[in-house]
Amino acid sequence: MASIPYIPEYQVRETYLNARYSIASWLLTKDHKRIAVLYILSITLFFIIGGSAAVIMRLQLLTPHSSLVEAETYNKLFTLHGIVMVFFFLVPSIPATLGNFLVPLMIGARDLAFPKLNLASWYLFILGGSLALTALILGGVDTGWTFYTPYSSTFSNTNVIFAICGVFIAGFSSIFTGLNFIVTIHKMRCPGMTWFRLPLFIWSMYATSIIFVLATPVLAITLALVALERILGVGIFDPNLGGDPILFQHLFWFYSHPAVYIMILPGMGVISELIPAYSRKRPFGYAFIAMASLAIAILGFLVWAHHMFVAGISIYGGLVFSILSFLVAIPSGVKVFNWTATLYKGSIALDTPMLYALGFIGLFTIGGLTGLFLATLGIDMHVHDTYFVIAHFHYIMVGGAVMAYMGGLHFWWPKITGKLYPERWGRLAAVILFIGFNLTFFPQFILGYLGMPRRYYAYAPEFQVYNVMSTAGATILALGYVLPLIYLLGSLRWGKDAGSNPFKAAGLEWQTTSPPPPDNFDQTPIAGEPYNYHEMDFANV
Amino acid sequence: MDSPFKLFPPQAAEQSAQVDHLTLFLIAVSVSFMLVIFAAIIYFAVKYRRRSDNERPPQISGSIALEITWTIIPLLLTMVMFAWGAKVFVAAHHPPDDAMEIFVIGKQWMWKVQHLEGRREINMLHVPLGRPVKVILTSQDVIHDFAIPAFRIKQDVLPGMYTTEWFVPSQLGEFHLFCDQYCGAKHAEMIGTVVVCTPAEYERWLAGDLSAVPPAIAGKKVFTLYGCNTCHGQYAPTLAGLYGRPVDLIDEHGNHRTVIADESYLRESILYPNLKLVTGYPNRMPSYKSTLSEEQLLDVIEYIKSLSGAAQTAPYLGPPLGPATQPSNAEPKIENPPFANYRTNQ
Amino acid sequence: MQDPDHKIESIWTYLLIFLLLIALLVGTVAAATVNLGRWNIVIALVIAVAKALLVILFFMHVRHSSRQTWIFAGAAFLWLTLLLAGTIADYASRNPPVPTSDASQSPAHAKTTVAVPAAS
Amino acid sequence: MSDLVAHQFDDLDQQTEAGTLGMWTFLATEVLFFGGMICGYCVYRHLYFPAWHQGSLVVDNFTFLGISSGAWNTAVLLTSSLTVALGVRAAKLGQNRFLSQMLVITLLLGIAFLGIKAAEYTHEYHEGVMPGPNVFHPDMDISADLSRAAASSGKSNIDLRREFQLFWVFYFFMTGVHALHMFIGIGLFTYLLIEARRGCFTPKKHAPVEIMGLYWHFVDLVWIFLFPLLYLVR
Repeated sequence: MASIPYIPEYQVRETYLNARYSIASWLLTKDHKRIAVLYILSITLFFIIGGSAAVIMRLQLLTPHSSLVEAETYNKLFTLHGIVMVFFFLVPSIPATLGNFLVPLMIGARDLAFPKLNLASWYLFILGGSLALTALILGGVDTGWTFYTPYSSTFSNTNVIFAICGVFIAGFSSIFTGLNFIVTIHKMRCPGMTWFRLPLFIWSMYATSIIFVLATPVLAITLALVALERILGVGIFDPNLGGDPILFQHLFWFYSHPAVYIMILPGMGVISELIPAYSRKRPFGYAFIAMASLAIAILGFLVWAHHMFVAGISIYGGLVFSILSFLVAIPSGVKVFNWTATLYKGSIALDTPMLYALGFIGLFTIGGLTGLFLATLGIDMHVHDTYFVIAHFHYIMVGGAVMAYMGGLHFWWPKITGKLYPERWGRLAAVILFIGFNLTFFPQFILGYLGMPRRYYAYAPEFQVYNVMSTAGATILALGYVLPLIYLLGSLRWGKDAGSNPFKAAGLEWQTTSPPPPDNFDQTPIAGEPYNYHEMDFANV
Repeated sequence: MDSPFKLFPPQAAEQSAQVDHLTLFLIAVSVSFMLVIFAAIIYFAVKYRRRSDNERPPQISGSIALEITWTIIPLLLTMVMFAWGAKVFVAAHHPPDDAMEIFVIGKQWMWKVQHLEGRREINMLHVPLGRPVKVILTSQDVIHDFAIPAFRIKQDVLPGMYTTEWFVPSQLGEFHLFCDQYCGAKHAEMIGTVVVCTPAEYERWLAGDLSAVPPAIAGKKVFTLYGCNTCHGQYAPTLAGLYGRPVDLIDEHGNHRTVIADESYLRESILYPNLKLVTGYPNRMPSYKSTLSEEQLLDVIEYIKSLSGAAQTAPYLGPPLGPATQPSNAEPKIENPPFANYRTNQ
Repeated sequence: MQDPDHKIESIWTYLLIFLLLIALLVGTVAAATVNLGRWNIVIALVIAVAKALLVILFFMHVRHSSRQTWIFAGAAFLWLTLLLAGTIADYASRNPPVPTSDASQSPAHAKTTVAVPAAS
Repeated sequence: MSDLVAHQFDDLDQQTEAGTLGMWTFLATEVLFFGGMICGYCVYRHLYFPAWHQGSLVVDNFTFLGISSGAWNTAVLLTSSLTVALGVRAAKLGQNRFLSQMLVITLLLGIAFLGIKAAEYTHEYHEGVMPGPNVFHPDMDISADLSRAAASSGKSNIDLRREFQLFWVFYFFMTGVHALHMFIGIGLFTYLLIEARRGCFTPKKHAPVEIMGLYWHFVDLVWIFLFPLLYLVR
């Protein structure tokens, strides 16, 4: 910020983008920022593939008994949609992209603790993704993303083993990313960066990493057992051969419920950055938001059997897991209240990222509150495995995680690329997404309560009206995703150059140039209080 | 009712209203929270909109009192939800003793229903109005789920294990029966119709199929065929009056415990005689796991239950009807074509 | 920072721990030859935990490590306990036995009711 | 910055601490990786105790000098843990020769472990207890034992054989994954040995020995639990 008047810095300055140009310099990079860009490109590809499957499914469900696709094809489509979206888009979405880019920047480090491991994570992700995609597209897999036994282990005649291998390998990618973040956050903080000065995004990444490291191996071993069962023809989970299918569900949900928090906690972290930045205020109840992240990560491990209330577990088990599931709602509520309170007496600018953030709060609130319905034993025994569940988790996953990802991507786009996105287009897309999303998924709550089961390619005619609304909404939603894809790519070519801190936000990442130099900071920064909006001179940022 | 925009499925069982009341309570709580939060966000976003680019708002870092408030109030509300939900759920898992029983076997992709009086049906379930009905479920292959939205109930149907659900039909008519657990290619076609009829109609319907053998009678044949009666009552515990009563068990260390002889206990004792030994009787019984089919097993259990005496009455012990057939091999007569209610198969 | 490396154990400590470990191994093998019913598994696991603790505390130097290492090592085992406890709680509470006090009404084992059920 | 320290770290201490913490985090992952298997093991041991008891008797029956090979292998691994601990100590003190010797002994012990394991697997293959539809045909003695166990537990012979096979699935899976970890450990220690011979470790820079030592101890720890779980089901 010292006045060095006349050198047009951005033209000569070395950034992580222009340091080298060869393809090898990208594919062999150890720079966390370049790896983040690689991840952004790869998960966008996976999102498009998973989204296309969703489009076909919504078209199929436009009429009660459409002949667009066969039953088997439909089953393969929702499996593809589930596996790709969960394991290859949502799980890595924010941590591997924004997390990878921002964790070192926000704590004032030059890179993650283990850059080679970081690159290896990306290669594992790509290897796992290619395997799974090959299996899902050539021939297909029809088990659903949950791989429930004994259907997946004995009865399905599709490429289950390949898909499992893909997910298994991608799991190790997550584990190594989590390991890298934990060590980096513990050991690489710059001078002055104490634990309670960490940006809230870092707290949420830390909580997410705990889940990565402690939950993912259980999924890996469980899927390995399913593969073993298929290969050897022995009954680990097949009751006809002595196994127990409910054991699979226990092991699977021990990972897959915390995995839900892998998807939403980073989103909460992004929102905890966006709201202060666009209100120019310190987050209300900083410590409570930070501790709520940890509480969610830990309590999230204690609630897995709420996916199994009607699966044949004991009634006592149901009661225990129900009450624990309600407890995990409390820290989520605390976050929502604190975000809302942060707005009070702020200086609120409704720019694109803020629109996404406020949309997130609304949709996450609906998603979270409908989660209470599912945790309530007496209601779950009616709506379990219906569209109510589908609507609930899409409100959390798409309304929550994806909205946050979009918001974060816009907010840090100038930092990542050095270019500004077009603000008007951004706001338009955010509004379209919000409308399309609600039209797509809100009718599904009603469908679910009426009893329409999930994973049906044909349904009773009385459900049609809500399905038509849902499909119409999906069309709008798709437009809402295509728009940003176009204008963000366009901004690379035509976007205005962003200065170091175009949004006048606090945080170490805004103190370095955009895009940052290969080593992030020209000299190691010294951290003060986070969110120091009271000290900022907005006229001269 | 004719509007396409229905919000609630029909309330066709006594517990439907209980579940709906619980749901309405949750909706009320959720909507109040949503209104508060949404109103606050919109109000703040308008009231405190940025008026100049260099504006610096006052800083507020938090309030312990508020944090405690919005931790405690939701906590209390969720505990009410838990308690109420648990009450409904526990009630839905404790059928009354006089509930009539119907066996259902799920297989890819149909529901086979077996009434105790002998009538069998596929993808249809006839039940009488106003009587508690307990459905005992098992699967021949993968996991299915027996769901009747109008009754607000569902339960996974597992291979190798019995699960149950019960209800009291309270409205005449036909209602959807769905498989809610993904079970393979034609999961969406594993559907059927629940027909609630008056008790008189139900009796007439039951009597309609004269060739059917009641399971208790079929079970008696199996029981005699395998010579069960040569031991039980002499070297082995008597089975008369066993069902529903506590059984005193002993383990290898001489510790006693008591279980109720329900269907699961009977099933387990036939399949794994050694797992739960009755005090005073060393085990002499072989396992019948690979001998009996699921249907024969159901028949034998029904026969043992018919020996209970008081609760069950005459028709079960009457002379066998029709020719002596092995119940499991007799293909049930298909009353209604599968998937009749909204889609014909192929 | 508490640095584990600056504390160097003597060779004799390591040898002593090693001898203890071997002694515990002999103990396990010996205990397994005696039939103690369900106590066999309890003893075997207690000895295994003792051996594990010796290795973790001494060979892996956790004894002199920072609190952070203790937390990491402890967290892994805590989470393992969560997994086992949650799963086994379900299996253990299926078909719960009725409390004996309720079983006053003539248990079915009473030999008084001699009846041949299938006197066909 | 010296070339000992990678560019992202400020100093050697930070680098060492990060490496150690990374390994501990990885070990936490590993605990739950094996934990999934142990959870399945516990459930089936609870459900199918008689079959698992029979399985464990067969495993424990393979002996050298009257002592079960599982016990020998435990002793081998405990000894290797001792040599690793002594090696780490030597590295800290800069005793390079002693370090190399300890690494060599550790490697030999690791290979001995795998050798014994291979002998056990071969023996078990000949006994016909490899799980799988075409290879699982337990020999006469085992079949006779199984029939007796079936008779005394009231299970059908076919069921008991299925549950017995399930024991072998878990036995081979758990020991197999453990053996895979041993192979990786041997690879890592070969690398350490080469580096030690080249004199790469100094009292200042011995972190790799310490970190890979942690891994070796962990693999030993897993075996400490696998031994009573698989060999001593009584």
